[in-house]
Amino acid sequence: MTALSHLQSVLEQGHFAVTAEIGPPMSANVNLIRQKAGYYNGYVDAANITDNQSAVVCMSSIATAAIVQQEGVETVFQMTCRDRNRIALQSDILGAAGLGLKNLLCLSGDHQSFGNDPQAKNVYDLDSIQLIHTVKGMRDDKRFINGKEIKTEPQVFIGAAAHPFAQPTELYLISMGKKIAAGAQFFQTQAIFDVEGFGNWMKAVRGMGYHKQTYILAGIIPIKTARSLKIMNDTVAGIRIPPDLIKRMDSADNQEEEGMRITLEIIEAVRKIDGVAGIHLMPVSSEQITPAVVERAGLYPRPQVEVQ
Amino acid sequence: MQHRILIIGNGDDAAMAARAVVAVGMEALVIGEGAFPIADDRVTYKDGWTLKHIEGQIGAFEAVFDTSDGEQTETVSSIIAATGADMVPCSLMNSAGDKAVSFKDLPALLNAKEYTLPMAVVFIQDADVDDGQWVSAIGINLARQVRKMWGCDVYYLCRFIRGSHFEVENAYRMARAEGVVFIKYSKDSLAVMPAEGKTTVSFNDYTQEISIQADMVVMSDVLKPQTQTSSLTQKLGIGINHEGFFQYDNAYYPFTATNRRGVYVIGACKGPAGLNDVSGDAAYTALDIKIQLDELRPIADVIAEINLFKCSLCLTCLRFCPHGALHVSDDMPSMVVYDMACQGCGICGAVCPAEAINLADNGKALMKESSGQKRLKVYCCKNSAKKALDAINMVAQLPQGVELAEMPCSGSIKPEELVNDIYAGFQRILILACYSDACRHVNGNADMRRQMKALQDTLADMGIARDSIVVMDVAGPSSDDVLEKINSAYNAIGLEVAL
Amino acid sequence: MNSLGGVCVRGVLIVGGGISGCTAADMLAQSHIPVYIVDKSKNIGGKAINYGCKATDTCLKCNMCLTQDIWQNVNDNRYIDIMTGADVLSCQGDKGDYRVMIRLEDGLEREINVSYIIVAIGFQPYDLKNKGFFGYGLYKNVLDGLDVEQLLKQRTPETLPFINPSIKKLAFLQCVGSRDVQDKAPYCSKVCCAYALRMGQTIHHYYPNIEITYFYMDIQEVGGVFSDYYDRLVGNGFKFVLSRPVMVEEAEDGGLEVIHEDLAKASVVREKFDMVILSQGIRPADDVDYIADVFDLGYDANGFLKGIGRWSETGIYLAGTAKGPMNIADSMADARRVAMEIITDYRTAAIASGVM
Amino acid sequence: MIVGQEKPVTELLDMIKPYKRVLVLGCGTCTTVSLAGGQKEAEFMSALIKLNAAKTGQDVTATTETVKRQCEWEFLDDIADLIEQADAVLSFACGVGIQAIAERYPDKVVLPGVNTKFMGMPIETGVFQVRCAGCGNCILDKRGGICPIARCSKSLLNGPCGGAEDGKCEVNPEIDCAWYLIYNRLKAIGRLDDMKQFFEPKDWSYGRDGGARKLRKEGIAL
Repeated sequence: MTALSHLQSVLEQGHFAVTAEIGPPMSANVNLIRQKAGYYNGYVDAANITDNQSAVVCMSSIATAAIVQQEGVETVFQMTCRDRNRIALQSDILGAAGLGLKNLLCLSGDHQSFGNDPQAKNVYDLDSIQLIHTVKGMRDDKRFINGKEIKTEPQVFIGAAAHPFAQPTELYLISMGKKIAAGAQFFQTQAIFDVEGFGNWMKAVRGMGYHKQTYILAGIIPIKTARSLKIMNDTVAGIRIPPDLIKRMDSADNQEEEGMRITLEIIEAVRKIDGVAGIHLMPVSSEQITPAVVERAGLYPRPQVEVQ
Repeated sequence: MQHRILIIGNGDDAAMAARAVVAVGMEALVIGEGAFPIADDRVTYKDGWTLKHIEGQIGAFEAVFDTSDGEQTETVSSIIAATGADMVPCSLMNSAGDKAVSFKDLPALLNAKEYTLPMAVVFIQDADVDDGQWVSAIGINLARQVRKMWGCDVYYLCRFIRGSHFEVENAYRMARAEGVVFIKYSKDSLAVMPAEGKTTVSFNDYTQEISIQADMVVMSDVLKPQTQTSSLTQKLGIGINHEGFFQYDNAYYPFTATNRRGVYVIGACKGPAGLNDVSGDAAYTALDIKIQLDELRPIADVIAEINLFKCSLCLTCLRFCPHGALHVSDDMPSMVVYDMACQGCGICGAVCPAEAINLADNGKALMKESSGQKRLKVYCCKNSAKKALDAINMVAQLPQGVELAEMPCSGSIKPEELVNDIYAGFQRILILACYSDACRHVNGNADMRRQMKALQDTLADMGIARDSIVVMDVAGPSSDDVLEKINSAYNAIGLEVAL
Repeated sequence: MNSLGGVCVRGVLIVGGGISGCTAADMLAQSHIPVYIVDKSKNIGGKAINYGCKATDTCLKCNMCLTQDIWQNVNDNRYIDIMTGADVLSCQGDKGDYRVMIRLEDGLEREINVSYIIVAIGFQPYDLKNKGFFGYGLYKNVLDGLDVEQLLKQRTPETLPFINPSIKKLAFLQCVGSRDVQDKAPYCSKVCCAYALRMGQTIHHYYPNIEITYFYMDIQEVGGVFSDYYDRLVGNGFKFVLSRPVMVEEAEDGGLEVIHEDLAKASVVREKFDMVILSQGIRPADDVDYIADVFDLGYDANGFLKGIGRWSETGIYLAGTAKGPMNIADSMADARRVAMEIITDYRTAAIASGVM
Repeated sequence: MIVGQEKPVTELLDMIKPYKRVLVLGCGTCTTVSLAGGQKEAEFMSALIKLNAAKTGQDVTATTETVKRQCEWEFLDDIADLIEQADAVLSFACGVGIQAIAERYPDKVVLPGVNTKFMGMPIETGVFQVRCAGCGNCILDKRGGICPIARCSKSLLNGPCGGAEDGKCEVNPEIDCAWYLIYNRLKAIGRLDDMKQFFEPKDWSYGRDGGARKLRKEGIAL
């Protein structure tokens, strides 16, 4: 058995983990990737590489992840079910493992109607739960979906998405349970602005015992301006922003600083919630602010762990 | 033949309906929840039965009920909904404290022996909505009783005295003579609050702010539609008005008849009504049913005919028929028309995707253009424009190049016919329809307007001006207006040509 | 003559060819019962035929379209014999066999033999001369409801204004000759509120710049919840003044001044208007005493007709506003009910005699 | 039933441009019921073709006919003469009917008047919604009688994506999230445990993507 991922070791040794997102370029510009990876070096335990997020064409997440890892930053490569059937998905998982990628986040994927190519035909041969199950089967049972044996299995730490604010809560908790049963080892949640709501959800999660079976990383979008907050509130599904927060940003003299303060307050609050194993930062194409967030949140330096 | 009438409801309204039905020699089948006040061998009461659905037409409705013994089916000649209304306390009752009672509860207090007599009683009417004459009638008489029995100060606050029944007006005069003080308060000025064992009623009487310390406040109840009203309208296939009571807001359904022949609504279920109104409704309805049943004749001279070879049973006509006149045949793979229910509006024919429904005189030409110069084609609804034309013999006054066609309802106009009119050379088509909410066939004119909007869109795509088709609202009694509208549509064509 | 023979060969006499009489006639004729309508005017239709549709951009439910069906059905109906310009002279006999003498328009007399009689003589509008201080007949812009009806009936708004464009402010005075003990009319005329509010909306529809004020004591039911109605009207700029004006005078500039009490100021004020419409009340018909005498009828407390004995025993029925204030829809319902009672009675008799 | 939608008039007029004699052919089954291609729509289209021809000065004739089912040759045989006389048949059937004509009359130009949308039902007057995706391997037993393949925008088989809000689909808020419906229904019938099961990747070979191209009804098929 080969080594665990760095992220998995951080979590298993009980450290509070920090992951953050990197959006691949909408071009073949490798320097840009290296620059972004540079921001993260030493500040995060792993960097998530999004997979054609919002159904907009970008550099492939596996390729980007491989370049980021060359810069010394471990990655979580994201994989959606939208664009590939079971053949391509399994093939890419093998390829990613071959390139040394060790963490995989399995997603359904944003519907193509939200992107630049709404005319595209979607695939959804598998759903995200079936993808998780597939990866686990490939790794633990050394089998493809079709049952054929894999000689050298891919070693990946399997992640999934959780939706603390999606209603009805029970339905989404069932879904989360199914993801865990299928093989999800860690969860990264949708962005949290409503800490109290998130706390309630975590209470329900603890009630199900999920926090013991998996690691939950709370999703955080660093707040920049009141305007961006409002746009998010109005347009992004599953994001709930308390009106007080918007008011607070509106009345701030220095919006950038106020946004940072709120972000830090949210991080501080979610850290205190029982069962939260880390945070997942989604700076939405402002990767450069990640080090400051991590530093001011008291999460720097990152722990050095012995990888088994 | 002995006719049996289904009466839905077991309150006073239903009892009046049952008495009226029996009085004209018919039998009544009454369904409701709880006791029913009439014991008469011509009245059968079924406690706990609820209506599931009805089929059939006047003279032979099949009514299916849910009962404790399972489903029951009964044949009835006609149906009367007399479910009454709910009396709910007005919203101020919540804040008024324990000294407040509603009109409904006062009689019990008046009869109670050991009650500390109040010094000042305030009656309040119109707190939530402007109450009707039936509320005035109850309230004024209660105020008189309080004044007589308790001898205390009685104030009667209201926005309006609804004295259009002479008995109410009379009671109002007597009450004033007996010392009841009537005060009118202005809208939104009223407040009722408990205060140290009393209740403070404050308001503006158009001259100043006034406050009365009352020992008791009596407030009118508000009449609301019963909870079952909406589902019952669907089961009976009849209308509901914007306040949630039975019956359409439509001048063509002014009394107790509904859009479905043989189904009637009486009393408070069609809006606030006093007992006088209900007894009138009941007697009227029983007579109407009896007369119709004695000599059952179709309503319309021409009714819809279904070509059973073309019918694809898509149910579109069933969904559109405003009179419950179509049903799926038990014997044939086709829709069938109830001949006694059909009112000949032709709406079904206009929406049938298979062109399987025909009305013999649909689109009857009133005046054919003979000069060869086709300019304006006017479709006239029989219930409005056609009547206006007849009233002043208008046809002779119209300019050359105008062709008139009569429709039983504007809802019976088919888009393809209008396309053919334009093809035939008409430069403009004018549809003269009834005002919204004034369609004899409930939604026929609204159905037509939607279809015309879609047609205008299609024609616009082909580069044909939207105003090639013009829809205007007219009313039968306004002949001059109709003539004016035809002329203006006609003259506008000339202008465009000149431009 | 009806073919039933024997008992019910005789038809029904209807005294008064207004909306009530004609509605009853229409209903009876549909059941093939012969009807005679006697009307003292030159034409049938009474007052309702002079009213116009009040629709704005929507139907205001004035029910005028319902009356139109009736006029159409009654004219040229082979079961209905219309005598206009005619007077009833005398009535003798009993239920089932009344002989009524009628003087026709040409002066000749005709006796008809009927089973039933419906008295539907309608009402007369309150005589505004009794309220000379409102200036009706004196100032040209003081009108009554019927005057405005006439203007409206002939409207062609695009070409001919039915209200003079100089009119900017208009007042409706409610309860003129109604709910007035001194004037021997303690009763509410029932129709004027709904009527005036509809008319106001119609005027507002065509002339949105005219400011409309109602002087009222109580607004009676108008169909539906009045609060909704009221809010909409106030939203459209209508004003409601709780006051019964004492006088209308001509101002120096030729306008009108309505003198009324301003409750809030506790004083009498003079307010200027360009036009005043008086909602005159409903009074018993002018020939009510004569008709009561001919058909042996009584009066109610307000001087309207009242039957003596049970209708089904005397065979003499009353319908519509002869009985008291009623709106058009109620008059029609009442007339239909009377007609239906007669039809039922008629059939019962026919069955009893073995004809049916 | 198969639900269709008339193509835009301009597209149809453009399509028939090369032809002089057009037969507008309605279909008396599914497209009639889905209000897209019955006799009424065919007559309407005929009228528009004639009007357009008159307007643009072209010499075009349009005739109208409706057969019970365009997807069966026996019904098409009845109108052989009409088809013979036409340069082109504008079919108001679903895609099946259009191809049936093309096969039965190989020399004739057949044009589609209708866009075939889905298998569905009327949910209110004049409004239709998809219900079945014809996957050939029905899973409704475990999905509360509500099909996620047809009714979830992503055809997810195990549960909702994170995009639904207030029980509505992220792709179109006018459409219910199928998983929200499934959840409510399973809960109502006390079978929420069905939802908790893991559903394996679906075998699509029964109906889609290379699957059942042909079906034999055993006992009937010769």
